[in-house]
Amino acid sequence: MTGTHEADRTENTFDELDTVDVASKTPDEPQPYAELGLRDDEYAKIRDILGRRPTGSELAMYSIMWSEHCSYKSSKVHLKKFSEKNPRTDRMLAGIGENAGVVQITDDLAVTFKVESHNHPSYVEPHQGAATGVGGIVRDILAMGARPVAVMDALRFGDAEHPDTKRVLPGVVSGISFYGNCLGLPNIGGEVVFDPSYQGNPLVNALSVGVLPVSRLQNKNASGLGNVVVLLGQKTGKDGIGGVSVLASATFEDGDTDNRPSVQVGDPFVEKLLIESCLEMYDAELVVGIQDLGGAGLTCALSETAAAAGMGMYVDLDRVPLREASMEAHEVLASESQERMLLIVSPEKVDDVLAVAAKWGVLATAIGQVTDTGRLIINWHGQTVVDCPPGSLADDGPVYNRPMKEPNDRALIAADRAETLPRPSTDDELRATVLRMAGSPNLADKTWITEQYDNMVGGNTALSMPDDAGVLRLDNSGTVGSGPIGIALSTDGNGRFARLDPYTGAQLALAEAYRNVAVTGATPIAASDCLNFGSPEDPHVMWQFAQAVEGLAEGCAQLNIPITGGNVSFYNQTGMTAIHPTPIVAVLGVMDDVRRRVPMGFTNDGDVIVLLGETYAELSGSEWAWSQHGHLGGIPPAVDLAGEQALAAVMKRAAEVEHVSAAHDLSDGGLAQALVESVLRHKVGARIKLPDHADPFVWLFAESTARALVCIPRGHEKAFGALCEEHDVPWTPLGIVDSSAGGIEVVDHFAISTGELAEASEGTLPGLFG
Amino acid sequence: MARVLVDVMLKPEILDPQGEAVANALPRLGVNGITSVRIGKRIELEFEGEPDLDQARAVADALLANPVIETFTIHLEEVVAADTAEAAETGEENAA
Amino acid sequence: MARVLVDVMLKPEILDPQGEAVANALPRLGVNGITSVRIGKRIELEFEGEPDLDQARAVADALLANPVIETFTIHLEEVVAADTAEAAETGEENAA
Amino acid sequence: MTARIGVVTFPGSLDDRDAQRAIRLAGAQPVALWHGETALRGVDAVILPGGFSYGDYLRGGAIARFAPVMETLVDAAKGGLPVLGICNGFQILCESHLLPGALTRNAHLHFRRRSQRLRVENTTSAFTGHFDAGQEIVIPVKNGEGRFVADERTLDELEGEGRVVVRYVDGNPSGAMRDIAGISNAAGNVVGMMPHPEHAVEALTGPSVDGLGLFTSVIAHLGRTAVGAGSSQT
Ligand SMILES: Nc1ncnc2c1ncn2[C@@H]1O[C@H](COP(=O)(O)OP(=O)(O)O)[C@@H](O)[C@H]1O
Ligand SMILES: [Mg+2]
Repeated sequence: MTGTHEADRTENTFDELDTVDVASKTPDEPQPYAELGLRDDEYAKIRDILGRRPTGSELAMYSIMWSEHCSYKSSKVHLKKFSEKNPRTDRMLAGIGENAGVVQITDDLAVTFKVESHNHPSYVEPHQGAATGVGGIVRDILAMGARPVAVMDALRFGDAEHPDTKRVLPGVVSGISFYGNCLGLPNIGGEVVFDPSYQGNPLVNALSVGVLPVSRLQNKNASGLGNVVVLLGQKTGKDGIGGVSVLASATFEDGDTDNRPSVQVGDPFVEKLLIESCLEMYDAELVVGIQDLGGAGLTCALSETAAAAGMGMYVDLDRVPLREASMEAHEVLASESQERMLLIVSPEKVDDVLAVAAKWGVLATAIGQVTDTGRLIINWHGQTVVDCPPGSLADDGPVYNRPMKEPNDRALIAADRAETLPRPSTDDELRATVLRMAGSPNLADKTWITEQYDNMVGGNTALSMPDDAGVLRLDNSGTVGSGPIGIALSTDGNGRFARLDPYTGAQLALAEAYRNVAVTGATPIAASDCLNFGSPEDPHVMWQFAQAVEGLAEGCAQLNIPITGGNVSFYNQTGMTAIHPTPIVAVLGVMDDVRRRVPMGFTNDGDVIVLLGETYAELSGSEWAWSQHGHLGGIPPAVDLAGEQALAAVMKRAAEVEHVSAAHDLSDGGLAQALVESVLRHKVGARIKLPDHADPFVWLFAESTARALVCIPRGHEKAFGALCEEHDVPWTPLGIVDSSAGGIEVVDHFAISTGELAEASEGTLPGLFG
Repeated sequence: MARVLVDVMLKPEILDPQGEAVANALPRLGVNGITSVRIGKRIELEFEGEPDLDQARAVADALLANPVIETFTIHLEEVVAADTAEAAETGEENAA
Repeated sequence: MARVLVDVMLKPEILDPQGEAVANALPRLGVNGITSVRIGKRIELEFEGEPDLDQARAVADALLANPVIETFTIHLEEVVAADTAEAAETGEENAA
Repeated sequence: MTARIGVVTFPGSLDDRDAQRAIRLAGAQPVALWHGETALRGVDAVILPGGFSYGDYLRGGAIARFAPVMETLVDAAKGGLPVLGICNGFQILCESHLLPGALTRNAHLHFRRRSQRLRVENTTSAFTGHFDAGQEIVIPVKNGEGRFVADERTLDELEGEGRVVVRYVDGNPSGAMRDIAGISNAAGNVVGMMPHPEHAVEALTGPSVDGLGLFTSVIAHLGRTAVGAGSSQT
């Protein structure tokens, strides 16, 4: 193929195997690096690293590993802030950079959790895109040595009324439901938010959490000269080959990718078997290192495991079991076929590994060895097609300090305050507003979605939807542990707040997740995130991103909880218009005795309803401003992290000594919505009297932070009040739980029956989606 | 009377977990000669009057098959005395 | 090469909610002439050598269809040049 | 003396550990049984747990029916061994023809999970002796293919012989015929139900503890009848 001229490119350049030998002899062979998303200087750097042009397979590998998704090239410089600001703690057994962060919670138990986006696939094929999103995050958790114990899902869709939302939402929900339910992982919470900014770009962020004995912690190091590289799980097919199809198409310009599905189809049944077989192998101490195959498939797993150990690796690619015989080397390397793991096994244990795999009916194949060459060498049809330093793929990708620019309309937006919008002025209008908001898509009951999720499989779910946080008992019959300890998890995010001010918005997301965990009585101990933004090449987006990271890192430092890891999703935009910046934050909490967890919802007649925290006239960015006026402007509510900590301290203590029978945090929709949800939970009403000085509108709809609604059983009011004073948490008795009220009665203002509330809140989603 | 049959199958390169599960179960039934099982949908559309193939194709394209992962085929079927025989009158392929 | 096709349909008296859902969606697409939609399964069995219709029937009977709710039909299909035509070579009905 | 109750794990079984926990809480000893082995290990009763055996891809329970363990289990059930199939286990019992009818796609086409009110219609089966006739209990349902169907003659026969064990009240979550949530065979030793009693055994995790009754019932039933070989072991 020497002396190629233009005409040759119309034929498949790679019909003849592009080996390392061929590459050395044909330095001038034109290569489609630009079509693969590599810049001129990046391509030059690859040639520099290799001392020759890359082979087709190498080019495919570099283009994937140096993509934004794998290399974090735009975000890396900013994400450093997390490590820099993270509070010091002995609890972190694995942190940023691992498949998922691992937090020790007792002498012998640890928890790992992570959130990941699957936004773009879920837009193209909602069901499979969302399903494989769940599958992917679960494998990250599994790779740490943990048994995955639950999932959660944070979702953003376009306008609820838009026809495309009727395509995307049911598909996404059925995909999450199908994969998670079939895998046997309870779904214990999440979010659903509608906003036109997500119309062409919905967000599907999936979280998984796992539990492991500290001694079972795994790593991804391909260490130990002569150790065997084993591929476990599904056969490899042409799934998700995406951009790499450029290499296979007849002409590089021809975008015909019809036969190259970028859609991956998931098989949760195989994933379940993968989980059971990996856990059995861990317990028998059969693996030295392990890495899941996710984005970038074998390319990522091979290079990262070798690089992590500082070793070399030899792989015979012909041994990879294929679903289709006709695959080319670069396709096998790039395939994103689901339900696969890469194991590093010492030679004398290979037979045992194969036996465990056989027991569970999972395919396992030795495909290579760990070497001391420091090179990743891959053979295909007996010839070498890849020979490169693994670290150059995994760690030495480009890093950009992208230009950032504060948007020039900031002052204007800040001045356009929702506090000046027309407000309901009569009691009738207040009442109507409460009802309209309760039925608005963002605040309406989410049962139509959440009843498609199994929240109880595993038998350890102590709280889940519609409670503020998911709470799990760490079952001592399963993975060890000494008592009925529990963990709590919540995911939160508010794109409108972040749009108004990304620094504050990220902190508000953190504060909300922290508060949701705290109101159950758990102590927040760690956080993770998924940062969903527009294009990093847009300086305004880059500025938003940097601000959000800064805010989140600073917020975690103040709350004294570390960020254990996270995920960045860029390019969430339609044409030139980016989504609202949407940092999703997940907070993990622990509690000593899970039986003391605090649920939400009014239950016991006579309980005193108390509002914790201070209410200010903060309405900018609120659900009221958006749902009643279509308004987004002003400055979001003030962050009060010290207030959140004090609130958490009160809730923890009150839960321990059973001063509270129920609690619900205040967030979207303010006090009014918290009351609606608390009444609808068990259809038990309440009689409320606002303080004399209170502006009813502000008290009902403001979204001030560090607040919660709690129910205090009779006889505990005094002790509880003293506890609040001890921690400097403002507390205002508001009324009592009273089933004879028949709904919400705000004395001197209005009353709404439970039936009317239920009709408004519970009818919305079924009305929209069937 | 006539009706239109729409066969919807996953594209060949797409994983078919259903088919795989069945294929893996066959040896337990003592069946060893079957090398591959693919499972798709068979949809029977009955028309009020004359079947309208173009309309059927439009419905298949919009509603019955997911063009991202599936292809479909359309046939006209003459329903002969209580279903005892079946003949594909028209065969056409549509890769959506 | 040849393969065996097994069509599995719900018995007419069994509710087919999927078919109903499609039928109900049709008017919204502007389609009014379709009176009934039934959705079943189309299963393609590929054999190592010569397709064995008897074996296929046994598999369909034991595994692929549940006689309580479903009936099946078996065909032998000649796979002609890349799937462009399709002809039902053998048609037989088996109401198990 | 402790009753030994087997729980079969198929590939894709999910509620097997939950069923074992329920057995333990009811006071019996759970025994893990493996789909690939024919041995029943001398257990006194067997639970076929919920989940998605073999992915449930063709029809729920269709492939599990051919597992080696089912060969012995079908014979033992015909011989009187108490067997409770929960959800996927119910589907397996129908596919194995130990119970009549079939479980089909829910009429609303969704997976649905909720706390469900049931009425216990039959208190003579091996698993319902501890309930009062007509007693209402709350037990979760969660499935996508839970709609019980059978022909009219079979339905009439089930009703006539008092073999409808539990029935949905306050709403039918799947569109099941005649609101049937669970049935038994003629002898009453084989029971299948879509709701999950193993998820209603602890106040911490369940909507009630009503599910415990099914497990204590079978233990009492075993005490009254001749107990299997396993009972002589611890
Ligand atoms: N996509 C989802 N998946 C699972 N649970 C969800 C989802 N969306 C909402 N929920 C649950 O519904 C309840 C109400 O949600 P939301 O009002 O957003 O809670 P909060 O405002 O406290 O974050 C919570 O328990 C939440 O976990
Ligand atoms: Mg909350």
